[in-house]
Amino acid sequence: MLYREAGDYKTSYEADSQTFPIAFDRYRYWFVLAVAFLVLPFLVNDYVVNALLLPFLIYSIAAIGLNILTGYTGQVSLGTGGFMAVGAYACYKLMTAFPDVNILIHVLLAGGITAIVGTLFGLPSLRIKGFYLAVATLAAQFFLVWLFNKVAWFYNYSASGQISAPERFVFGVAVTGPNTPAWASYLVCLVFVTFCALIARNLTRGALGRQWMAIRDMDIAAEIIGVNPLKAKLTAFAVSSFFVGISGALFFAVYLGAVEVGEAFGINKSFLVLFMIIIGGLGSIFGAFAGAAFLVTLPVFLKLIGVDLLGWPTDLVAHLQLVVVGLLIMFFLVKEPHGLAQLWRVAKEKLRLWPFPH
Amino acid sequence: MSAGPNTSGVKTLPDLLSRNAKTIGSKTAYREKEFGIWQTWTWSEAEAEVDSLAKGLLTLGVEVGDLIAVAGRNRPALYWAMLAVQKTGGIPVPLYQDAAAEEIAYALENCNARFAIVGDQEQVDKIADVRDQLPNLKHVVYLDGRGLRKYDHSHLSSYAAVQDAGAKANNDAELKARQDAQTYDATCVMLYTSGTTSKPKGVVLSNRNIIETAKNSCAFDDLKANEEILAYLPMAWVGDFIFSMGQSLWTGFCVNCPESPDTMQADMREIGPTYFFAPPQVFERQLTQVMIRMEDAGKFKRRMFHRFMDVAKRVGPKLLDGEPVALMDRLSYMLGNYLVFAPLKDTLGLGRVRVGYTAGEAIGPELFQFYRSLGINLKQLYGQTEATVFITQQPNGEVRADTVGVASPEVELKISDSGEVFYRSPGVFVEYFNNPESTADTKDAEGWVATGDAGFIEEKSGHLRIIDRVKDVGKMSDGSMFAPKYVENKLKFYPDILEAVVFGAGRDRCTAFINIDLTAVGNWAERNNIAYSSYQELSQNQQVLDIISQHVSEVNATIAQDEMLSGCQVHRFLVLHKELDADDGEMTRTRKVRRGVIAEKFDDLLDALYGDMSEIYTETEVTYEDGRKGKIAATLDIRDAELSTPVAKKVAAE
Amino acid sequence: MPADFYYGIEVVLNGLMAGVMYALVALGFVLIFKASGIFNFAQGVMALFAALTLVGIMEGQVPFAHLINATFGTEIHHFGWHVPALLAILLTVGVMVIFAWAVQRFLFRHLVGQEPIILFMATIGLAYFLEGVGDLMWGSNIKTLALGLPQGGARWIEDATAGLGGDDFYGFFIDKLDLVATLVAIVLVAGLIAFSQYTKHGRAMRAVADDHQAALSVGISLNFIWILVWSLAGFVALVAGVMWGAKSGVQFSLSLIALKALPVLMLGGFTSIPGAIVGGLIIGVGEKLFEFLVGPMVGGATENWFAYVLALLFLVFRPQGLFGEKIIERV
Amino acid sequence: MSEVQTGYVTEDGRQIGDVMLDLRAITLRFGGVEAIKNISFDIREGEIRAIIGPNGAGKSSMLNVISGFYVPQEGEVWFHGKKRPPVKPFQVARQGIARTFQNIALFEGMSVLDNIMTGRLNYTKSGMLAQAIWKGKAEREETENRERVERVIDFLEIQAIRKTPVGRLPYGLKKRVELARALAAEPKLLLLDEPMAGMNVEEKEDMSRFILDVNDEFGTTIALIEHDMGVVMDLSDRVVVMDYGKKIGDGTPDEVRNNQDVIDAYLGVAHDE
Repeated sequence: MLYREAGDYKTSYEADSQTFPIAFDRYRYWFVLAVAFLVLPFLVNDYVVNALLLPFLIYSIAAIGLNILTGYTGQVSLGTGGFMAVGAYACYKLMTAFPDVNILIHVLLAGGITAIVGTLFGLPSLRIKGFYLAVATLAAQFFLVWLFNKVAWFYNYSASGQISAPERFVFGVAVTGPNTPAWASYLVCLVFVTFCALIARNLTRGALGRQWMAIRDMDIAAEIIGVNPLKAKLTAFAVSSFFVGISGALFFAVYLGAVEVGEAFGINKSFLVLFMIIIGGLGSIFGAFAGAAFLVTLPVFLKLIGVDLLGWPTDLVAHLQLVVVGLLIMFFLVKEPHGLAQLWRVAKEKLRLWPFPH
Repeated sequence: MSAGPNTSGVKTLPDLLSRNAKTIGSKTAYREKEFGIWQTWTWSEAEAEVDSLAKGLLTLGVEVGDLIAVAGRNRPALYWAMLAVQKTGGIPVPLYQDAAAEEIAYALENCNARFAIVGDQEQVDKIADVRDQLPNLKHVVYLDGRGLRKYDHSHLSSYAAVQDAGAKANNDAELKARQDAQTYDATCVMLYTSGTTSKPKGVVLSNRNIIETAKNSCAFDDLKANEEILAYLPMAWVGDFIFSMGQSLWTGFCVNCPESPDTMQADMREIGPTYFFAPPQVFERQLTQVMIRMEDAGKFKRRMFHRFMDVAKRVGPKLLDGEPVALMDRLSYMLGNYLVFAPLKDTLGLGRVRVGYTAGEAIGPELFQFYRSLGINLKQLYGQTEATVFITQQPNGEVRADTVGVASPEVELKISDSGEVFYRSPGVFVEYFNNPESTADTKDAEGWVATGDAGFIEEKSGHLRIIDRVKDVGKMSDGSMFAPKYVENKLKFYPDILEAVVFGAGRDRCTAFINIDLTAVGNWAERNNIAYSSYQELSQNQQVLDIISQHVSEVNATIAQDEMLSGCQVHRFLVLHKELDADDGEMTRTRKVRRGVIAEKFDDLLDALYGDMSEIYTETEVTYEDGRKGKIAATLDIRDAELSTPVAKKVAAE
Repeated sequence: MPADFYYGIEVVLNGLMAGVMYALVALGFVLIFKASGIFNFAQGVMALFAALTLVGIMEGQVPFAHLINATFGTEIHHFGWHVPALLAILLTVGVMVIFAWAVQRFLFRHLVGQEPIILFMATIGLAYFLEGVGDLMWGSNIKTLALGLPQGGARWIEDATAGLGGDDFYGFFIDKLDLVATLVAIVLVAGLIAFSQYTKHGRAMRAVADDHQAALSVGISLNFIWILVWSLAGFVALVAGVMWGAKSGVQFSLSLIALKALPVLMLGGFTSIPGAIVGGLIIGVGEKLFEFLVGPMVGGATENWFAYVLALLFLVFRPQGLFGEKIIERV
Repeated sequence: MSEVQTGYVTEDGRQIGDVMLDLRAITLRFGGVEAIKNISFDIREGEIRAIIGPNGAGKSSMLNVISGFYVPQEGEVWFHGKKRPPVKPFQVARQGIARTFQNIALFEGMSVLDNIMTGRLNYTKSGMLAQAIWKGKAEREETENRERVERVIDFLEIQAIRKTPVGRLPYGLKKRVELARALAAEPKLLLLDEPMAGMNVEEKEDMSRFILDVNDEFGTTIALIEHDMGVVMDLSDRVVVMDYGKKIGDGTPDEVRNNQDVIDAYLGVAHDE
């Protein structure tokens, strides 16, 4: 149903390997972009932005990043929180060191710095595989958090040990600091999300992406047909960390404004993002968005039900949330290891073959 | 352009080509799915290709009037080959690509071709096998060099090589001269008829035949340069020549060639043709597929499907024919169209079909209605090679399953006293190649051609109705009319029945051989977990036989309604242990049953049908795909079918 | 500086004690991993859950009191009785067995044949779930575990060793609880080894660990073994939970000791019980010493990461851990 | 064992060139076990070289040595007249040696097309940034590679499954896709590890045809391991026979067929296979 593909034929390889080969998908994609950029900014209010949109967008970037590493390259990482912290602190140092440079550039640079750090921690992945690596990445997580805690230089020797984002402007509009209009921070994050998603998509559908997936699916065979494992894995770590760094920077500068590394970027962040890609779907960019959307809305939803409707105490709801999330993770791993993205794919297939079942 | 481009100075198809190259040179003329994408050629590119090939052929020594065989799957390059041959003054003779070596040999010998342009190694090998019988065959040109590298190239060269030679050669003048020398009545192409009875005959068609017919038929359905067609039917068949050469060149619409037979369906969906032809068997197979696939669908979907198909059956055809329809019906049809019809058409690749034709065999009314009710403008035409296809066609809005429409533009019809249909038209063929007597038999001095079909014209609608082949319409021993095909078609409409052969001429009652449809029945067997190892085993399964005899008695019931043919009820039948097959000579390449051949091949079974035994043991020789021959033995059940009492036979009014 | 030297020794001793604790948790991992190839991230939370349950039962708390009160507006909290420690422990073990069964029945039975990494992530989910349930059942407030285990420094050791390093050395300070823990750990390990060596099920367990197919073919029920193993792991978790709980109160942070156990495993290898113990000791001593020697220079709290970095570096040079043997890759 | 002089012409008119790959006194051990014991043989340009022998004879190990996956403790590998230093497998691949695997090693998570495209990785020069932007060089390369790959797809007649995920393919087709992946790399030397294992007669015939065509159309040198003696004898120009890590025969199919040790070795395993 919906899909009409008769007459939708390709006369060039460029057309055949584009992101949305099917016209209908293409239109839908442009439509979503149009709404996100041209309509939403005028509708949103502070609550929607801060409770839903910002976390969704920022986590999406992180999830895309982790998905590249875990979903596409098969290297499980529990260090996401730590790398987000790197992004945040890098951004903070840059913002304070070069106040005149545009914040957007800072965010990108923060991503770059994170990429370097990520690559360093990626080096062991050559020798260490599977969950040995997963555990190894915990080293990054704890070491980095500790570092930002202990080394005062990172938080400019502020008494609180916190870092807080000074006010910065883009085209004369504040995008960080207390006086930021909701729509502005929303647009900034949206721009970065779009940018990251496009890059991620291009990389994953091209030669590099194939190297990554080859390593993921069968590293030995991959090496024998000419994939350089070192290069493949390190690039994955670099790109992944780049995204995670950007999300960290935004998370600090645009979303929270002020963070204490321990609570903002602790081990739970790492798990949260990991869960996003499990629920959303490993090895799918759409999955990253889906997962982020899901786990961002879930607490809001539960709070709505639990606290506002049933009038339960918040801590109770918080515990309940743990239970639900845990159950969901297990449920997805059992029922649909490929997550929401797979459900989406199946649904799409069904629509394309409608009314036939297969 | 509705009147079609003007013909000034156009004498041949190559003329049309160069006209298109001039007027619409940048428009896409040919597409072929190759290497994963649709390679495209504009009209001017096509012309360039044809020119270089034509000049290349000259360097090979092609003489004016040479007959040049063309064999292979539908590919632009082979259509160009035919055009190139015509340019050089030669006559293209397209052959069936799946023809066996002997058949090829017969054709090549019969027209003593001096050249052959073929698709690939398979064709080259076939010709090589019989080369010694063909002293005149000078040179073979192949398109796809795969596996041919080690062959002796003294009398063999690649299409590309010939084109290169042509590009280098400076013989444009000669080519021009030859092209100018041609006349409107010169031979355009020679096509072999798939003789239902005798050896194939070469039908000679002139430029006039082709171009006039193309012009008229395009005007009839208002075909424009923006049509898309899928070229998938044998190039040797006159239909493909008219659609993919005549009409395409005339209007300038685009010809699309699939990547390979097994991707045909997918490719068709991608292209979404707007003008589509298929013989009834194709539609039949497709419908069977649809039904089978829907069987596997979920409960909800199945209900929805059938619910809306009923609406479609009731409303669809009316809407197509522009008859008034109640608002509620309109709405529910629109809903159905959104939920079922449109997606279904789209997945079948019929989503954009504006004009669809079927012909060759009568089509089962329900089958026909199915496609009509989906909103596909499927129509019937009646034609034959000798008429350059078109004799009668159904105009939009006057489409019925049981007629074949009104006379095509510039076609005259008459019915002889014997009930045989005669026609005369600009499309009437020149002659049978080297065969004056059969030419005389079929075509009289005033140019009237005998179709060999018995039929009559309805007073009210003026539509032609075909009963059967004249020679097949026989009398039964009691003198009542015997029209086997009429009955067979009724039987064949059931998805379970692939083919049926009815006997009864000069007998006291009718009997039938039946072929079950392996896909349909096989699927049914699966769902009822009935194990079977072979077609043969399945064909003799008791439950299957029960189903078939159920169908037969239903058919008998309908036949009983028609007083003219009520004698033709099937009294006894059996299900054959093998599928009727062109390789065994039981059918023509266009899948028409050869009644005579079958009758004598299975004479033992026939006797059994008219005897009283309930089963019979038989052995049959079969030909496997790789050409090997073998024997299969089987014991076949013979069933008596339930009969219906005919309506009181009143004296026929006319 | 002799005094510092002795303080160093004291650090090492304490490190060893801490190491024993780590080893306790690591044991649970090893058990499950050996038998089912599952890397059970939830081991730490199991310890927390077990401890919570034990306290809850002893205190006679009403399970899910919060939830019930919240939904029905009731105000119930306690049954008003107190269960003797031993009975409570038995009951807790029972709960852990049920838990083991449930995990097997509802989770891992459906994940048979999945890649290890999937199973691993499943256990992360399990950890979240269990933590949530634990809090819902018994409330998330810090509880003290009153099993009457000896607490505080062991005076006699202190007296015995006082003045070893001159007047400014007051003798080794060693927590009695650590000593107890060590003893318990030794007993536990001995018990486990005995079980796996001399009992039918123990042998079956080892068979499964060696080769699933073979074990199946000789008619061992994998399902049963796995439940058994998870129960054992649950028991070990309980012990660990009790020890840590007694030490620093039963609270969420308890579940984090699982994270500490991971580097231990990476050092010792996932499949070897001795490995787990040695690894535990190395980590324990290592991080205490590092904190003692280097910590002051870098602002302390190095325990947070030392273990991981150590394991990381170690793995880079010996990916199969201390006791695992070299992997030969085939194609 | 008759040694053929460099450069000769087979009866079906194929030109066999100089020695391309020369294995000299290779010995490979796993711990104590000797998988390959002091084996030497060569592969000439343009020829089809078969390695046969009972199970566990060390055939696959030999292939793994050639493709650099195992590093032999002793012996030398000479490629194109140069001694090969110890190299990583991916470097070997870049020298123009591609292979297929005994038990299919396709990337199950990817489509047929993507799997074959991985064969082109060594021909991708554009950097990460270029690929990230997906314009200019990166897109051009992608298209060029796709063109090559499509030629291979056409050659192996797998157009119909181009976009199918390999996971859904039947065994025989998977084997063919794997061959396609190897061919996409346009190798000088193609190693086939039991290309017909577990195939039915028809599939075997197809595969043999493809192997011959590859060697014929692209002049690719081929070394293959195969159990089906019939196939080996039809396909190969020269055969090496291994048994328990030792070389027990080397020569033309006929020579090998009449070699007593070979006969013994095969009779030896005849009943346990």
